[in-house]
Amino acid sequence: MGVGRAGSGSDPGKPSWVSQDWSGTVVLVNTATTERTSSPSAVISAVAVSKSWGSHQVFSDVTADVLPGVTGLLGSNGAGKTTLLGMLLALHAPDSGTLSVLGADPATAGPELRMHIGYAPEHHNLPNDVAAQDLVRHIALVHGLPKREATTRSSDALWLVGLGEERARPVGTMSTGQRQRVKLAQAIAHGPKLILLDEPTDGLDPVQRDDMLALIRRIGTDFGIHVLLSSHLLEEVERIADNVVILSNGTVRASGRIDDLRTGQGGMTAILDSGVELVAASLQRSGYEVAVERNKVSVGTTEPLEQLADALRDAIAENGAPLRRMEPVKQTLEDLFLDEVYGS
Amino acid sequence: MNTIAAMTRRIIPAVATRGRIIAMLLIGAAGIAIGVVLRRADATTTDMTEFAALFGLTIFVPLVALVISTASLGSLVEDKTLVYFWLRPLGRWQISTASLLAGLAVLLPLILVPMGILGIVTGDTDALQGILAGSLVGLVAYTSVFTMLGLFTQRALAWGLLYVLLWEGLVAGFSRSAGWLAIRTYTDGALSRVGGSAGSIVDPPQGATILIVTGAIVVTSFVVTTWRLNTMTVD
Amino acid sequence: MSNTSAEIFDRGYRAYEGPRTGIGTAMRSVGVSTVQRALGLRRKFRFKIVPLLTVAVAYLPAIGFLAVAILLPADLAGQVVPEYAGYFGLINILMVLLAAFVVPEVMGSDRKTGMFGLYLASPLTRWHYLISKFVAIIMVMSLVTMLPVIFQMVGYSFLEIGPDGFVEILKTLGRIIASGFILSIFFGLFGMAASTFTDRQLFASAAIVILIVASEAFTSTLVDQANAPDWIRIFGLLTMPANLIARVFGETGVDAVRIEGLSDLGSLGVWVGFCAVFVGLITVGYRRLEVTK
Amino acid sequence: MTNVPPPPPIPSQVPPPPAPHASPTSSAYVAQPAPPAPPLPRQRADNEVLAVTNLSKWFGDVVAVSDISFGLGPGVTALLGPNGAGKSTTLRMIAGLAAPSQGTVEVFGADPRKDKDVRGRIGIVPQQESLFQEQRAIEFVALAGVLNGLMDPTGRAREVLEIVELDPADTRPISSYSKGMRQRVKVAQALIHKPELLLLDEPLTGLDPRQRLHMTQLIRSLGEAGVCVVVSSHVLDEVERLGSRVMVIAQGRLAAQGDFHEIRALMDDRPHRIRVRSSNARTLGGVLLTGSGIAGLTVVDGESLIVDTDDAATFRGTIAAVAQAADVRLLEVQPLDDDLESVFKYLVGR
Repeated sequence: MGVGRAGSGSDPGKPSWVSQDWSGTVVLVNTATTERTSSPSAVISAVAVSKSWGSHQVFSDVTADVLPGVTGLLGSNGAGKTTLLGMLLALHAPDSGTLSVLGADPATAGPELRMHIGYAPEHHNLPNDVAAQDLVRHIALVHGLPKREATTRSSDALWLVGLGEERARPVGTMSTGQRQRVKLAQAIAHGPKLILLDEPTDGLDPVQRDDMLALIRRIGTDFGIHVLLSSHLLEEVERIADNVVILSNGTVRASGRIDDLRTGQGGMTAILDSGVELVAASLQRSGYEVAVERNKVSVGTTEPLEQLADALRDAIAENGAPLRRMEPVKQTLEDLFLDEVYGS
Repeated sequence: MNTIAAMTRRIIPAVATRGRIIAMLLIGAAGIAIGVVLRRADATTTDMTEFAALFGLTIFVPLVALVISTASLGSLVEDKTLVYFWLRPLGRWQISTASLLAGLAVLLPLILVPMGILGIVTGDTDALQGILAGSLVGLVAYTSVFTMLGLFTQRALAWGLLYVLLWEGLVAGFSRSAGWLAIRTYTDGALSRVGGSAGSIVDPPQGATILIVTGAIVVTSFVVTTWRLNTMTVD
Repeated sequence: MSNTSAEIFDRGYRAYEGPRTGIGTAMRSVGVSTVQRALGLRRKFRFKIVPLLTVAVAYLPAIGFLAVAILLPADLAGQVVPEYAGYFGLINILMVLLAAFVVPEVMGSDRKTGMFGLYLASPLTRWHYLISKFVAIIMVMSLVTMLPVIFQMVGYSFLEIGPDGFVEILKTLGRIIASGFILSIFFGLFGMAASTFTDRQLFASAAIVILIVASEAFTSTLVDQANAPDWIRIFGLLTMPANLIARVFGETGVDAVRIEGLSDLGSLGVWVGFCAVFVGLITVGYRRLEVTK
Repeated sequence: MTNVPPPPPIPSQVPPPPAPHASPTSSAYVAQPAPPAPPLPRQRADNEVLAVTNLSKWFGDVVAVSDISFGLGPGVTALLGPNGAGKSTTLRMIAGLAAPSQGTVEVFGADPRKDKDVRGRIGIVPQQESLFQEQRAIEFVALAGVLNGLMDPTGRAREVLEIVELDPADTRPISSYSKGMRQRVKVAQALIHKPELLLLDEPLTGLDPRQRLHMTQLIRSLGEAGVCVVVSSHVLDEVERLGSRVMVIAQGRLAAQGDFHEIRALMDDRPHRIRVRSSNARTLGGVLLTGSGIAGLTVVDGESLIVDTDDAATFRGTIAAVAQAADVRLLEVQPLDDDLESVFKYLVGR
């Protein structure tokens, strides 16, 4: 986290990193020094937040923390992901409860907060006849960068997202993949502390999606910007996210580091091209209960995996069964999601 | 054929949206208001009929027909829902029929009621019949042409306005020969044939010609619409 | 130590920790991009047609009057002193073009291209956004409402047939500027209000043209043919502002548009009333606009 | 499941000398310069539902689809390809929505654009979300029934709505439905007339994980019931679960078709890359290198090895025995590039 000039005397209610005189410059300092109710390192924390649109209750008494790094925001359709992004941008206030983003309360520090947040919306439409460079520079200016800084940083951002040569081309002439990169560039150009990405890989083909995911991962790690990524594709989130927040009909079912949330049932599975029954039989002889499904052998155990790993290896070696895949049983994010949301 | 009826029932709400109905009724009400004011200022019947012809046949009927009919197939193409009619085991002529019927079903009340009131306000039964006749001819002809237009271009509204304002408004007014190609000649003709000599065109076409030409317009529009449906690329 | 110390520099991402400009700069940036879009700068040619055509036509009368004044011998030229209010009559018509085509393009395009969503996610609130849009529109419109008339006045004062004496010149200049704002603000707000309620710019343009033409047609038929009271003409969207301008110039010439039975203050009141209605419509329209629902 | 004989395998070439540890990103899968075999006439299976021959489509001078030929019978086929490769254009030409610039599309032997009866045997789930907004789901689906000339459209509409788990009695308009529910309404209208050819354009986008699971199961069961289903999609993990044959289109040309494992096996110029995690990576690595068929080996850290092997079958058969002999504990064996995504990337040139 970069450290800027210490803020001059600022309003006690507001965190020290934001001095509030509009006409003057707004100064940003390291956020670590400020006091906060929830876990000190949370980028975003919600305490008993409720929100409803007319009769439809979107959030009821939600308390959760979004930890630093790349966080996946997961939830079934209509679980309130987009509404949450709107509340983080102080576009609508929660009916009750408090929300804190980067240490500040969106309800009171909305505009200053948005100055330090990048947002890439879900839809693909961008002004077709405006050049990518002008668009990104314009958004940087609007977020408070001085003129020259906006010009240099918008060009940097476009190079970093892989749109170096095309940055002077009008956005209308660009493919879906390139337009997604322009959206990402405008979100990071003005040096935000946090970026909110709504379905960033929507409409991309597998190759384009790989590049975009690698880019988002780099933003969350090398660039030192926190990323909150709303997405349906769990395989993607699992690949690049450190933490996850799972929403379902108004409540937070789970939030925290993915690895902490995984329930590690002991055991291993092996997929063999042939000789599955033989291997299963020899394992049973050495006292393991074994489940066989087509060409997959699953062995459960309570004690540490080492003995099981050796036994499995030996059983396969002795029966000469061709081993295609072997791995410890690990709950995928999809299983985690389906358990948490649907308890199936 | 209940397929045609089903499609017609589906096109009507897509065409008669609240916004369009209110806007058209407002314009109609304004015309009637002026008619009433003229009446109170005891304008002569010929003046009143002339106003009804000017307001009704050159502005109100074409404009309402334009806004509604261009949407009957145009909105399906723009919303990309035409596929749910098009990729079905039925002849495409049924789609053209349904769109025409839907247009007429909406436009008959939306045009004839205000124009009828305007006719009553003129206080002369001949003028009333003339106005209704003119409106009916206009309604049928414009609907079939603008339904077809809605299928050919996304900017049907703009092209339609151009046709009504420029071609019918100016060109048809000046040159006699061009007049034969403008629907307004026939709506005015019907007005003067039925409503006595109140029509604004010097020698209006014969009654029979009006019917034949209107019929020809409807048929050709129908055939072109069906041909277009058969050969177009559907999203 | 080798004399050449090689270095590889980190070209990675540099977070910007410096001071940030306030909301004023952000609004100016939105304003600048609005003016560019209005005049079709940096854009395909077809966006340049209406704005440039309008600005060009606005200067024709000034050039015309000046040419006549130059060619005619000095004494005759005196008779050709223009009535400024009359000049604004032509500008009035051009304002219809600007309000109908340039304003919907400037307002509707932000919603259509998703820029409005990006602005809401920036330090700008929707009210800052609307103010910067309004100011930009006024500046574009004053290219047509003020500059040509000032150009003409300057031309005339060179030929010594315009207002003479410093105070007189200042007064005329003041009146021209006031009239310019009367038209810019009225048609600016009217255009914004109309394009708030429909995303399709063609509908907004059509609505503006129809409303203006219809309002003039109906009010004049009512007044002329049905001898309705003259103040009905305040509902004529071209007549009403022209009447206020005539009051500003205090001219009573033949082609000055004056609504009888309406005081100067009354004319101003009506103008302010219309503007207030438009502001109300814009506020209602833009408050409802949800981006992240 | 699919009994359409796969087209004759590409005449096997002499495998080129193993490329020095060719990383997947270096060379596009370019068919090796095979001896010019005479083009075999495509055999037509007896239960062929869809026959596409020399299909091409160009918009102005941009070629979207160039000279594609294939035949499909009952079962699920996944149509894959990068954006702009001609995938949805091909799907739309199969449905008859767009006219081919060249070549023919025959569904049950007839052209869907001209023959109105064959259109009654096709169901399509378009990509765009727009439906008749103010209608209720039951009305929209029943309308499809009427237009297909069904005897009891509303009854049948209720059935298909239940199949896609939507409540037929729901009175809310479709406009208030979520993206997932709208997708299911579209599927219902495509199923109401029991089509024998079902086309789905990106049916999985916008669905959350559970909805995607159901949609995949529905598509799989339709395929098993004998419907010829063509699905175009980008979500390769779900397509892999469909367990269907795939057809990959790249740069407007048919790049490959068939079961993706077999396609992977045909790519004999690409060594198989496998990650092995064990108790002692260096020992295992040393022992493996002495064996045959190892094209390349990278030691990631004390535990992980990445092995490139030309002879995957032998490697699979011996890895356990080799580890046992070297007394090294095997913790994980993960093939890294025989999933559909890798096959897709190799074919598409990345």
